Amino acid sequence: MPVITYREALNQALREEMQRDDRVFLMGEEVAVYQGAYKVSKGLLQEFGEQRVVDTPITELGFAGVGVGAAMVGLRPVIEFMTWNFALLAIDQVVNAAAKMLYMTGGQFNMPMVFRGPNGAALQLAAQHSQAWESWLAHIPGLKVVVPGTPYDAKGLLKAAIRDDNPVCFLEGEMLYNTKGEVPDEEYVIPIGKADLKREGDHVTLITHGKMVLVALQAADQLAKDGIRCDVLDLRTVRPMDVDAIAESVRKTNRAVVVEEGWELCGVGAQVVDYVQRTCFDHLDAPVLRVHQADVPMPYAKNLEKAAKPDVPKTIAAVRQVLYLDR
Amino acid sequence: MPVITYREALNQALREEMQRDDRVFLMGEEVAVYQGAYKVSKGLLQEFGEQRVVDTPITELGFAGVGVGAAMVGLRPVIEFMTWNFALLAIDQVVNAAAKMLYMTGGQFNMPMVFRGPNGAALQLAAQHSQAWESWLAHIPGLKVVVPGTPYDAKGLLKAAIRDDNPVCFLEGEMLYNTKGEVPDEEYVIPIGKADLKREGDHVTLITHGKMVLVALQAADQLAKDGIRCDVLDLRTVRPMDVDAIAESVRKTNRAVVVEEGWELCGVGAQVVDYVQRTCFDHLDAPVLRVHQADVPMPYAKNLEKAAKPDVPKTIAAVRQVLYLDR
Amino acid sequence: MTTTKSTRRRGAAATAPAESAATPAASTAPAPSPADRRALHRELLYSMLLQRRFEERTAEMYAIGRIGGFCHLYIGQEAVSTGIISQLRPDDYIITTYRDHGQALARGMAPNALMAELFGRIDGCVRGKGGSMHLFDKALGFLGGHGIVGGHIPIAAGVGFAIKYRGGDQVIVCFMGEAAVNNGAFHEALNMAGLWKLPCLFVIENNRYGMGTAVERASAINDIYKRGASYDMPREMVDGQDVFAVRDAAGRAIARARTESMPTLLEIRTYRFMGHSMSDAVSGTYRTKEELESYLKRDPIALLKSRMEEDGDLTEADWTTMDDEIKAIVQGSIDFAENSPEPPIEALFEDVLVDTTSD
Amino acid sequence: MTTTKSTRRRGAAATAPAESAATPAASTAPAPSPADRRALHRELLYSMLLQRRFEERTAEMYAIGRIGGFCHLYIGQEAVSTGIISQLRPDDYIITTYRDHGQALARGMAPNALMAELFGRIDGCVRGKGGSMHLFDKALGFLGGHGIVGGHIPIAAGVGFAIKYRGGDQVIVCFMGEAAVNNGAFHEALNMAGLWKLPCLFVIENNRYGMGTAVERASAINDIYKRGASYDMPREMVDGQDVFAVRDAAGRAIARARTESMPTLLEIRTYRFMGHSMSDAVSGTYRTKEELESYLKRDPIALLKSRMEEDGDLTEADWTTMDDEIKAIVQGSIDFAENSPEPPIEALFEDVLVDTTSD
Ligand SMILES: Cc1ncc(C[n+]2csc(CCOP(=O)(O)OP(=O)(O)O)c2C)c(N)n1
Ligand SMILES: Cc1ncc(C[n+]2csc(CCOP(=O)(O)OP(=O)(O)O)c2C)c(N)n1
Ligand SMILES: [Mg+2]
Ligand SMILES: [Mg+2]
Repeated sequence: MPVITYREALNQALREEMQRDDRVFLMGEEVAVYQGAYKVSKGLLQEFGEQRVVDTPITELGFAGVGVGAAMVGLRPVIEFMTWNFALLAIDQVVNAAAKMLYMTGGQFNMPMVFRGPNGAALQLAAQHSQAWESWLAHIPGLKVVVPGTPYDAKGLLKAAIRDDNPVCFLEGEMLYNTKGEVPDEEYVIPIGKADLKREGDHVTLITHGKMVLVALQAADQLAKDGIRCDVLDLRTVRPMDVDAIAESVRKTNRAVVVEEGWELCGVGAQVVDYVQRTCFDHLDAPVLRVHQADVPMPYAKNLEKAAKPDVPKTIAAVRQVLYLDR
Repeated sequence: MPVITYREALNQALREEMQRDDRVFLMGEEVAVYQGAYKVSKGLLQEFGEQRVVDTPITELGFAGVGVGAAMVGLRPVIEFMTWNFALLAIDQVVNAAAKMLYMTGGQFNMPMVFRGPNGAALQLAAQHSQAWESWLAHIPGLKVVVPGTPYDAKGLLKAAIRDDNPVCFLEGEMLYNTKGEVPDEEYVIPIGKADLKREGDHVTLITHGKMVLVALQAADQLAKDGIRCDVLDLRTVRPMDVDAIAESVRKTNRAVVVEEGWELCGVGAQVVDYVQRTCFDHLDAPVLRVHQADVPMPYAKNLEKAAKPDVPKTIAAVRQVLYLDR
Repeated sequence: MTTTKSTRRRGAAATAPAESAATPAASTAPAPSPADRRALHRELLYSMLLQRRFEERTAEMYAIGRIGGFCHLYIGQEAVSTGIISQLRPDDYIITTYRDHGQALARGMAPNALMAELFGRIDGCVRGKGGSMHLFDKALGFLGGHGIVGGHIPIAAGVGFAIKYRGGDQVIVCFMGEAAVNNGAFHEALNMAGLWKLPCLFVIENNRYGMGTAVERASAINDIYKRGASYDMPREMVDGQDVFAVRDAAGRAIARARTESMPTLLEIRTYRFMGHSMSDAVSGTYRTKEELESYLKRDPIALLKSRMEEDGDLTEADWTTMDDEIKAIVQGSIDFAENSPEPPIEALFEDVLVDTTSD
Repeated sequence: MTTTKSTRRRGAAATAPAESAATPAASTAPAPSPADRRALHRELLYSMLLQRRFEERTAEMYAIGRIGGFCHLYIGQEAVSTGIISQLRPDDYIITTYRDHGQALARGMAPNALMAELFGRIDGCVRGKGGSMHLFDKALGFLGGHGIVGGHIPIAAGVGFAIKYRGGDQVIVCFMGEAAVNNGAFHEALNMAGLWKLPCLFVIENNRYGMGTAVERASAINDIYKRGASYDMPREMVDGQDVFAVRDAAGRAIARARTESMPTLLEIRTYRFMGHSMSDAVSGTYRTKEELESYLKRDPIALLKSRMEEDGDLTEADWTTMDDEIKAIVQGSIDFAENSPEPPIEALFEDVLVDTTSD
């Protein structure tokens, strides 16, 4: 199977879906002439022209709304946020327009659109450019929220997102764009809302998504050397969340650690904990622990940034703790 | 002790703090000439003049930023959002400027400011005007998030918020403005971050905040008739959260129900559950249950709205369930 | 599947933007045949009077608790909705704010569906999900009914974008209050519409107040239409109590949008005769009784009525017949709404997501 | 505690807004004494050259990994920072974007503190918390260093509000790129500044590109200063490679702000000689080598240098002395930064909240 980058996987998904359906267009800052701030849209302007690959002014609120309007009358916009950090400016359109349109209109207007872009911290981008927003987005009914961690999932889920008749928030990772993985030549689409068991074990369940999938897998590798076998469950979608897959794994392992990139309070991990204790109360042998960003804005200094981020050692420490190996 | 409304309590707090410190000013839509969309600022224009009680254009992003700038150079702005629904437009200033300023500036610029206004659903205002935002705000380090449920708490906490040198998000309730309670004549200030045990019992802990405090208390009243005794713990502040108070009560009752106004996923309730299972794992006799808004945008129709909202019967049902009285 | 045609002329040289009407433009209606004129004027009158009578009863229904939530009446501004919408084709689009009853009726929304919506009943235009602020009707190209001030303006630009994307010659009209122009959403949307030359007509209904704030206390300039200059957009100020003036300006702007894909900014000076919403007094805090009364003298319906009487197009009997007919329709809508059931409780969880894809 | 004086003239009649410089205004500097002139011009040259040399070494340090994250160089635009800031008083305020090294140095931030910040060290101006995009210095009234395009413009209006609230005569200068003017934050802030007559100077550094997007592909109008008309604000276009032209325009605008509390919008036409950030090629995708080269001919430092040579104010030896001195200072800042420790790990949890109140 070909091995390609996460970036290429996304590019393929966009290209294939734009070829398949000429109602699909890509709009955002620097997506066209510049070929994408992170080159995800490389070559698309050349293939599809400036009508379907559209550079916008720096107006997140405005062009998110343009996407909503276009979707109302039947187009299928893919709106790129250069990063999700800037989407805060557009969040009113995402929440108050896109997510609620179907409901407010009594089912008349669906929103076949995707909001996408890199999410979370890269390297030393400091407080305003290093935020993971999936917990906020997961809070909102009317959205689907997809957080792929591998090239394979990125491609299959972006295609699903573009075909979905609901507004889908699609969170990528700048730090993932260069990561590689197998992606088949044949067309495939991954259903939104299904978690994926990325590794099997029976001592503890690591529940994670997005960029942290790689961290959890590395932690599991290292733990295996000590004979600790982990289920690594990649949620892939945080709204809707695959509660059944979570329960199934935790009922088997009786222990869980949730690893996420964002902040602690009201994070996706808190919601997972809530599901776990409700569905696996009698199965749990230890409290569920969480690994997440330190509860601070992201600092610039390299050493502080490293200390702030969730990582393999912190994950291993949490696993050992739920196994009562350390206290 | 005088009995006054929640609205009057807020008005007193604003008036007293503006008298006390002429760096404090109130800014927002309709706060001055109109006397406040919900009349919270009644009489303030007349007492303090148009320099300190300032009507703005409909520019949430803009005037939130004006508040940030004024705070940077030493004023103490109170920024009123007509409702927190509209604060989505300003959320970039709240999160990326106010919450991060101290950190980004290495401690040079603190943000002595308050963002305040009514939060959550009123009656039949439909999807875009009926949202409770405390879960989002609690997610963000650098903020304090205060959610008072009674006139007494509203006054004491608003005074504390205005005096605090950090950015405080202060969430009121349109449905609370007319509620009444005892408020002393003497000056008092309530420390931010302390929960308040509003009712004592030993069978189950109801953990709640804001508008739902009244719901929880009513539920507890009714449950008492069946001999079920509830601790009702009012968080009052959801960032920081009073983890010690939560743990103390749940270790006593061994059972908890979290009641909140907002949506389920990644809600404040999920975070409370996370704290409870971590701090009271061996004390819990039942999974913690949650009562919250239905996972849908708010509908207009009266019967649907009622069905969507958390209320006394739903709270009672949850309590009976954690007591294994019903299944 | 839609066929894409490359007819968007992004970056094409703009026709020189016109700025006109330092004082509101007076009517320059051409002279049609007397029969045509009469038919048209009756249609306009009917449209405006339906809005008026409908909302008078709406206020009553609100007072007795049949209608809840926020409810913003349009009374006094009917010449704007009717004047603009009477120039549209059935396949054009309309988008507006929470103050949307007038435009919905002018566009032909069934009074029954509208009243049932206000009552929160299942036969409402959006099944009771939206209420007064969120009227929608897909079949009429009526795209709402939006509650966040300014929020619908970028959406309008998006509809314009889609029209151009598809290579069609439809037009989208976006109604907004004068207070919305200070909002960032207005600026971002108009800049894109001007830059990309989208077939949008932006209609500012300048009724002098955003809630209790007079325009000159919120906007750095008082002649709001001049803001079009920042967006390379033709712009015009219009007397909003004169339905003919509105119609004329709309005709010019719509033609420009349809044939040249050129957006226009119209500032229409009007006045709301009622409070901002049902809880707001008609006058007092922020506007005087005298001011209100002076504007009441230019009631758009009364102006049209006397014009028609002068022209010999309307007798007192005609008027009474029309008025009675309309009142009966409105009463019918109330009866209809009363008899329409509440939505079933299952509807709570419907319309959150669809389960379809483009496959 | 601050004493509040009611000197804000909200709603006061505005002096007629000026619109000038359909072509960039040339320098109209008055003629000072030769000695004064020489001293001033040397100061300007020094300021600009310090920025240039500092950033040349910054690029080197970035290349070898001493600096991380985003880093946006100012090279080519130095006449703007120096021209404007040389007109300010020490108690005035400055706020800017992520492209902030130039203004920080022009304002007098210590090169050591700046370089240490870029290195992420504890002696950095914000203790290593902010990096290149977030320079702040309270003592200098330097209010950052902001990363969200447009986000700092309302903050500038807020500082202007506070100045007026306190009854002072300070001024706030807000630097922004030309791409920021399309953002809603710009519109909301300028409307309030124009409406309330705040003592703000809004400086658009029009370097022709926002990342890879040329101004005419992002803004509906190309003469951006004309947008000031929407906000009742005096406005001017200025040649940004000519430090004297910038100084003159700044002088006029600052005087207006200080004495009349009147905001101004200046569009300063300049060019960035480097890529948008360190990962962006200097030319290629979105601008040609030829275009770049034509602008390089108007290097603001070279222009000032030859002017001074013509005036007999600068010999080659003077230049070399100054350049060597500056290079030594910059090298010193690198040494300083290298030797400054990383922040202690405890600093991670510092500066999130303060534990003080106004009591
Ligand atoms: C973003 C936002 N801020 C505030 C409000 C509250 N609000 C509703 S209508 C209104 C006044 C709008 O005035 P204008 O645009 O002139 O329209 P009009 O009501 O006069 O038709 C305000 C402030 C809102 N709905 N949305
Ligand atoms: C709201 C927001 N959107 C996008 C970005 C990414 N971004 C950073 S700089 C920039 C271009 C800004 O151009 P301009 O305002 O002309 O300033 P210049 O970089 O030319 O100095 C963009 C798009 C951002 N930082 N903030
Ligand atoms: Mg109005
Ligand atoms: Mg630029």
